[in-house]
Amino acid sequence: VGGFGEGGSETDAAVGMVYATGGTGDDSFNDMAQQGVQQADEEFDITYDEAEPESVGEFEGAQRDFAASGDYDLVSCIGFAQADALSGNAEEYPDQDFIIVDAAVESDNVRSYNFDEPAGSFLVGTLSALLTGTEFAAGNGETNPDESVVGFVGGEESPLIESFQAGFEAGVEHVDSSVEVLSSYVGDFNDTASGQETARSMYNDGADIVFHAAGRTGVGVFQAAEAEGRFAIGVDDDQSVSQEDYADVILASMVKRVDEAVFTAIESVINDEFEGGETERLGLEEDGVETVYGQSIGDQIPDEITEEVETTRQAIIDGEIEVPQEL
Amino acid sequence: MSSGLSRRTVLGAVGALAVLWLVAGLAFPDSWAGALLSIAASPSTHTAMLRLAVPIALAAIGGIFAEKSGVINIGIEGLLIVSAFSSIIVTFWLGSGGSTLALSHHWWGFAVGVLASTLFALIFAVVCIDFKADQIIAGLAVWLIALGLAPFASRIVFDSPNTAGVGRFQNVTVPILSEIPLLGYLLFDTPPQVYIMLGAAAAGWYLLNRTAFGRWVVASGENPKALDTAGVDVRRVRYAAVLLSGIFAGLGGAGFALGQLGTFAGGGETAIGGRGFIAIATYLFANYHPIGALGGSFLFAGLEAMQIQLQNLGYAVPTELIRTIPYATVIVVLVFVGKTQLPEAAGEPYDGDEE
Amino acid sequence: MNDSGNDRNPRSQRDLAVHLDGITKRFPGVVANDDVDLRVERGSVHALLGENGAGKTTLMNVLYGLYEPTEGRVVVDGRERAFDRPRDAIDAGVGMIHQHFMLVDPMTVAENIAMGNEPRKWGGLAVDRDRIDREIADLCDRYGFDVDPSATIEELSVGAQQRVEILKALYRGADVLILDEPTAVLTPQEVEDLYGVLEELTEQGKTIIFITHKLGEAMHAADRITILRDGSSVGTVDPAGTTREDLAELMVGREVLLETGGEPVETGRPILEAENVVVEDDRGVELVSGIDLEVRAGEILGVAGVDGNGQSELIEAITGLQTPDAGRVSFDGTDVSAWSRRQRIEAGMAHIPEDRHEQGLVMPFDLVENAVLGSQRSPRFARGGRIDWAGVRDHAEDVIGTYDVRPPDADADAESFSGGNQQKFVVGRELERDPELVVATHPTRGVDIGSTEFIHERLLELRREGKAVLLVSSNLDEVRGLSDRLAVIYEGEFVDVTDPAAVTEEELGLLMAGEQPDDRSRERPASNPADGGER
Amino acid sequence: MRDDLERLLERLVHASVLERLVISLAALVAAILVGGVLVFVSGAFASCRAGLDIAGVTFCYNPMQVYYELFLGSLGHPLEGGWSPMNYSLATTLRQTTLLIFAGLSVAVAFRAGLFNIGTQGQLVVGGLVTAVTVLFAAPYLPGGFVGTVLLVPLGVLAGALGGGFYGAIPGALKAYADANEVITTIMLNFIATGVTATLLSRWFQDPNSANPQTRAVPEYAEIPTLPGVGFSGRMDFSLLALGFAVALMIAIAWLLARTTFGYELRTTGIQPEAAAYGGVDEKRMTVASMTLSGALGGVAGAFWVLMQHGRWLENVPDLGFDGIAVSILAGNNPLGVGAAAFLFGVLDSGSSSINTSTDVPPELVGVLSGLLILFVAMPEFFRMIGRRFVDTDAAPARAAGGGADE
Ligand SMILES: Nc1ncnc2c1ncn2[C@@H]1O[C@H](COP(=O)(O)OP(=O)(O)OP(=O)(O)O)[C@@H](O)[C@H]1O
Ligand SMILES: Nc1ncnc2c1ncn2[C@@H]1O[C@H](COP(=O)(O)OP(=O)(O)OP(=O)(O)O)[C@@H](O)[C@H]1O
Ligand SMILES: [Mg+2]
Ligand SMILES: [Mg+2]
Repeated sequence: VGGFGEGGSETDAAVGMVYATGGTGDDSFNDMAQQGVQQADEEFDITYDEAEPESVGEFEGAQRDFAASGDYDLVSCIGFAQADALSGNAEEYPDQDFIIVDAAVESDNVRSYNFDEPAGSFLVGTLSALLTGTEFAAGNGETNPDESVVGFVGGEESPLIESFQAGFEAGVEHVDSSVEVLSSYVGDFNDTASGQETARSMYNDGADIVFHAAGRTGVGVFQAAEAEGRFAIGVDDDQSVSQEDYADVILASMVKRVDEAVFTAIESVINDEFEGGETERLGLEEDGVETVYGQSIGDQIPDEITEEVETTRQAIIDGEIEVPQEL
Repeated sequence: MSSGLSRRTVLGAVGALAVLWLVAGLAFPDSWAGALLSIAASPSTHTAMLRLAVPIALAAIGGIFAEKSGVINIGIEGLLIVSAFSSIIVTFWLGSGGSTLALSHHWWGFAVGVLASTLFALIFAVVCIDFKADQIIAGLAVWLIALGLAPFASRIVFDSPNTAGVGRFQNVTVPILSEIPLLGYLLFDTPPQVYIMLGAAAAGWYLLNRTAFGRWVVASGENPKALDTAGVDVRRVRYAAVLLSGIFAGLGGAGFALGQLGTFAGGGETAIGGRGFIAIATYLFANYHPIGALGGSFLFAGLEAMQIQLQNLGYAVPTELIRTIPYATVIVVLVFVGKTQLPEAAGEPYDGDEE
Repeated sequence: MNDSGNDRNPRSQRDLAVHLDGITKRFPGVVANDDVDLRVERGSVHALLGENGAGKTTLMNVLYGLYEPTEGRVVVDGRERAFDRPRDAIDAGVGMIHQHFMLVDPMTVAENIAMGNEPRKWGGLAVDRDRIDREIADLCDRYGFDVDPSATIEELSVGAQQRVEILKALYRGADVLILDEPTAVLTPQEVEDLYGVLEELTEQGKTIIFITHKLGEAMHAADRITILRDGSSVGTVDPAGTTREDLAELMVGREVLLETGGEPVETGRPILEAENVVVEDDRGVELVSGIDLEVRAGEILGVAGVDGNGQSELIEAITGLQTPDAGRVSFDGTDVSAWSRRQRIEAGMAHIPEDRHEQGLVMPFDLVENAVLGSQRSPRFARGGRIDWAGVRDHAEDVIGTYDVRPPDADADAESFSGGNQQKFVVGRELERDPELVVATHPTRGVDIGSTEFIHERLLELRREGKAVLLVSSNLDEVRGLSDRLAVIYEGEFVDVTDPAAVTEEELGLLMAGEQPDDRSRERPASNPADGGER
Repeated sequence: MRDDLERLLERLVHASVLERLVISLAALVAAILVGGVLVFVSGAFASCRAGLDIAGVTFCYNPMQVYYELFLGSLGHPLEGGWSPMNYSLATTLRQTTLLIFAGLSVAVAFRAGLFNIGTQGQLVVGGLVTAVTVLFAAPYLPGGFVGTVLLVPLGVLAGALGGGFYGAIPGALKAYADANEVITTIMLNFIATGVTATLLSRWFQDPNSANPQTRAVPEYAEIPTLPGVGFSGRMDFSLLALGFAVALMIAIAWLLARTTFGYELRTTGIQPEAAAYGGVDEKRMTVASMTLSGALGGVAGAFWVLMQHGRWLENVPDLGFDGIAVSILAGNNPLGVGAAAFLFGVLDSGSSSINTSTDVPPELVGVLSGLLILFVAMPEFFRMIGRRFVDTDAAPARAAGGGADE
């Protein structure tokens, strides 16, 4: 039984997307992956289908649905939580090509993409620490030079999110150990209201800039920045674009180029160049993670600060700075 | 015989503890007590408390009407979800920032949110009153339907369980009054949904205690047959009470959505996240008193606001545990103040024809 | 509407306040009223007499608009009416005081009286509470009532609650007042007061219909009596021209023996002893304040009293349904104060509970499942945690057979049996335990005369077998007829333990109302110091 | 002929177990109808490349396709070529069925005792963690291989039952001794279970090699074994043995309720507490006991979730406990009905991923459907009314939903 008016047509490639829990529309991680496949859709003649499992237990089945049908040239598994499920499925379907983002699965038909989130977070930590000490006003926000406080809001506690926190705190510490970091978890990636109140309380405690790794909850952080006239830093994609309403308080975003990873993988499949069994480490050097300054106010950040951030970036790439990977 | 403690004793004990805390906190500002005190005393805790109290207080007041009339509405959480979601989506459709017929689109969205919640309450009323459904089960169903429907609709419109953002209500500052020390910033410089909450609590109290309708609601929950034989249509009273619970919950959900959320996240437990259930605990705690429910919602919202701040202090308490404080408090409150007397006929469908 | 104020002409055929013409009311499976005619003259007291289930309440519910008649006409004040709901009846000047009071306990007297008819002020935005208080005061003046409008119902005595009900009807401008078994819960003195009120009301032109199944009351208070049997009217009589026996026969359809009784039996060892039992409610108010009692083998100890004077709590303390706050209960010489309800059942304490619907039977269970209630752990029916359902079924069928439970269907749910048959089953189950002691609370309440006789017979038989029986009842004929010794309970204390044969109904009435009769005779003084009257 | 039919229908309307069945089926049909309309209408708001045009409006979704995917997709599309009964979709369906039988029994047992246990979810979360931790702790001390399976699986299940039982006993005791409404306390305890287990996990039990919040994996031999030769491969995370155990437990619970003293006392307490007290049942103890049993069943659900599906405990526990409420309600709280209801919800669960991948309709539809299903099950009066239109019967006394009979 088909849908209304459905018609099949031959294409260069069919892609199955299995998103991380939380699903598309998070304006960050999953949406980035989706942008990758959409970009491929625009540039090549492909079709793609999407699965948005709601819990970790559903990954296995979602991956398998694609793989077992044999209709897909590539199955993209977005998110570290899919690793366990994929290691089984890769073995079961040796002829199916997979990619996985944010984890490493060792199998000949899987290509893994890993991002160096701590390093990316380290850089926005550096940026925040440098700014909180200076007098700076842009868009709808301004810093309070008397207080040297910054904040971090996490979604649910998990080793991954804690690695964002670890990198961020280390970045702040690297610049000025007297800058205080307030860190807090909302316990939910969807609780905008608590995200807002959490960030508000940070701003009220003197924070000038709050960095979030909290999915949808992060929208609350931007709202709080807006309401309190302070700054926020986004995550995963350039949130000054995806959350345009808050562009005048978003200094920068710690971008993970998930879209790049997905796009290049699809491209390689179309060109018959797909190589499994490898793990690509996407760090600062590969531009896999980067600091993208806000569309609207990013260019007002003093040059000496952005230069300092760039110096730090180079130092990390050169191995002069060791970035902690966990708390 | 009486195993529990009386409400009065418990309130007394809580009061004594509070005084002890105050003294300890003032004497040793660096201690736990002092830190907690500074959090509790901080204006940002208070304003956060007021904002977070909105959905809890309004849903609780709504719940009071339904349950007092004999219909236990455990689906209040669903009503909050429905009103929050529909107010956002309607504002989005109309275009946030604009206005139609001299009323800003936010207020149109707000009105539709209340309407949607009332409509759901109407379905619940039909099912419980006319079809004599088990109220707990029907309430649960209302919650589950709302829990599925909001992200379902959102995915169709936005291709995502989350809606787009629509901006939020601005604070409304009452000139002069907002200058009053202590109370001014709290009560007279605050977003509109807080005024709505305060007004609704007063209105709810008046309606329940001072009008004939309010007395009928009480009678319908205690002894519907008495009301029936006094010539008042129990069915109509119950319908009205359940619809009222929809209106109040709608005010809470839409106010919270447009005043606080500015967007609706439909994943997981949604952006409402169980606040409707806290509301039920709140009105039980308040023993069905609308003003008491307002106070109770301050307690729970205050705890939520405090746990947020507590994390910032960086004490080495696991954040996951701190977050359970409000829930644990609900249990403690129920256990010690739990002598709430359910209305005699609550939960029973009324059948006028039966002996 | 109220055009006939003092126009008293009881003999005029024309001046009928109410005329029910050929009323038939069918429920699924039951014809509750079958072509009933009722003519009530203005300004008269008209009694509606009949056994339980005869259809009295149903008929009045039809008049009050609660039920729609299947057939027939309702004529009030000479006009035919079709009442859809009580509101319509109220508007036509009909008020009803129900068998179970229709009052909202946590609300005040004033709120109850005005309910549904609240005067408004501020354009309907508020209730004019002053006006309610004023009008209640007026009514109280007029009819000589004394109630506090700001008291809550739960604070009031039953008699006072009844007066609130009457006020409620009057407040609505009722000209016809229906009282459904108004005396069931009253002391004899309160009953006298009620008669006074009725007289006052008829003098002011009101018409009274009052339902009862007590012959004496109908004879005493009514101007006319209509007798219902099995849903049909079997006649309307003038009390002056009939005897109690005639009435009883009309009511039951056969000749009735109005006396029971038993020849004295040798009493044995004490089976049940209670010392200084105290039971408090949640708020610490004493409901039972230090009662002592003793029941010997072969003896029936009766406890008389108006409902709500602590008898329920006393029985619960004895049967183990409630832990007394002080005192000691011994059973067959053993202190059982700390025993659970189950231990007491197993030791041989049978209990016919006050409320068969709530306690004695699990309504949605069939009789087989009900037959094992209380014995579910006894070795007779349960082995290794398993219930021997085949054995239970046999037992249930025995009880059904022996106690003439009708219909004799063990697989039918308890709720599908009539009250009397339910009671017979409970009585049978309890007595077949082969108990040492039977605690029977209102064993014949709501049970028709035939079944009542049967249950009485069984209790007397037990006594003959040398068992001990503790009998609690508010039915004076019953306790007087069956008991060897009779205690009267008032406000949680025994005010007297006496020989039932030596005390008159009037004296009992006074005792039950908490007053001491002047010349009381006590032939057989109580064997224990239970005379708590002076305490 | 017509008379016979009428009599049959009449009997159906009267007999309580049959009536439940008919009502549950009718509720299912009603929910499917309403859901279908919802799908069709919402298709007008969606955008699609091609759809059904009616009067200028494009309807994107075909309800028939949705239900085809939902019901047949969950069985692995048996009507299409190359179907094998041991397919993954069916394994998913049966896995969910197995887990939901435990969860449904948990809710049903409490329900029959007159308690509304919304807390099965929390009991499952706690029980699952206790299972995982116990097995992880005990495994090094025990031999591996077959012996390990024989020792560790029962140990793990027992540990889960104890953990869940303890967590269920809390609201039971609060209800019995402090009169705290169990609906509220269990809802709160669900939140608390999430917080407490998350804390325990991050403090002590986190798998150091994973960025996922989860414990280490239990040894392979400690997972529920699959039947060799017959049935589903281990990769499908489903074991027929587990389903067999669930069915056996279901029958055992039905037997317990119908045939034993404890079951009799439990049912009596649930229907009429006063009568139970009169019959010598200690109501407080029964409240605690039945909540403990209920919690233990929830814990067993958690244990199987750990030992059958993941081989470890994950912080993100799916909403099996809440689905258990739906299952129990649909089954009229009858343990034997729980099996059928669990299968239906297994189908819904597994079919939702089929909807997700094969159609454009949002899979949240399934949540709406189960909500509708419960709503309709809650109003038997509605179907009786419809029934009476077709059969003119002297209706039996209306009975409240919730306390369905056993036999
Ligand atoms: N709602 C009803 N549905 C079915 N049967 C009913 C209903 N109400 C009353 N009956 C039946 O009608 C008959 C008459 O009942 P009714 O209550 O009028 O008796 P009554 O004379 O008032 O008895 P009592 O002295 O016990 O109050 C009884 O058989 C009763 O079971
Ligand atoms: N609400 C009701 N719905 C249906 N049937 C009813 C209802 N109430 C009573 N009945 C039925 O009516 C019959 C008479 O019931 P009721 O208890 O009023 O009898 P009764 O006349 O008081 O009997 P008894 O004299 O034995 O106490 C019974 O068969 C009972 O099942
Ligand atoms: Mg009767
Ligand atoms: Mg009657």
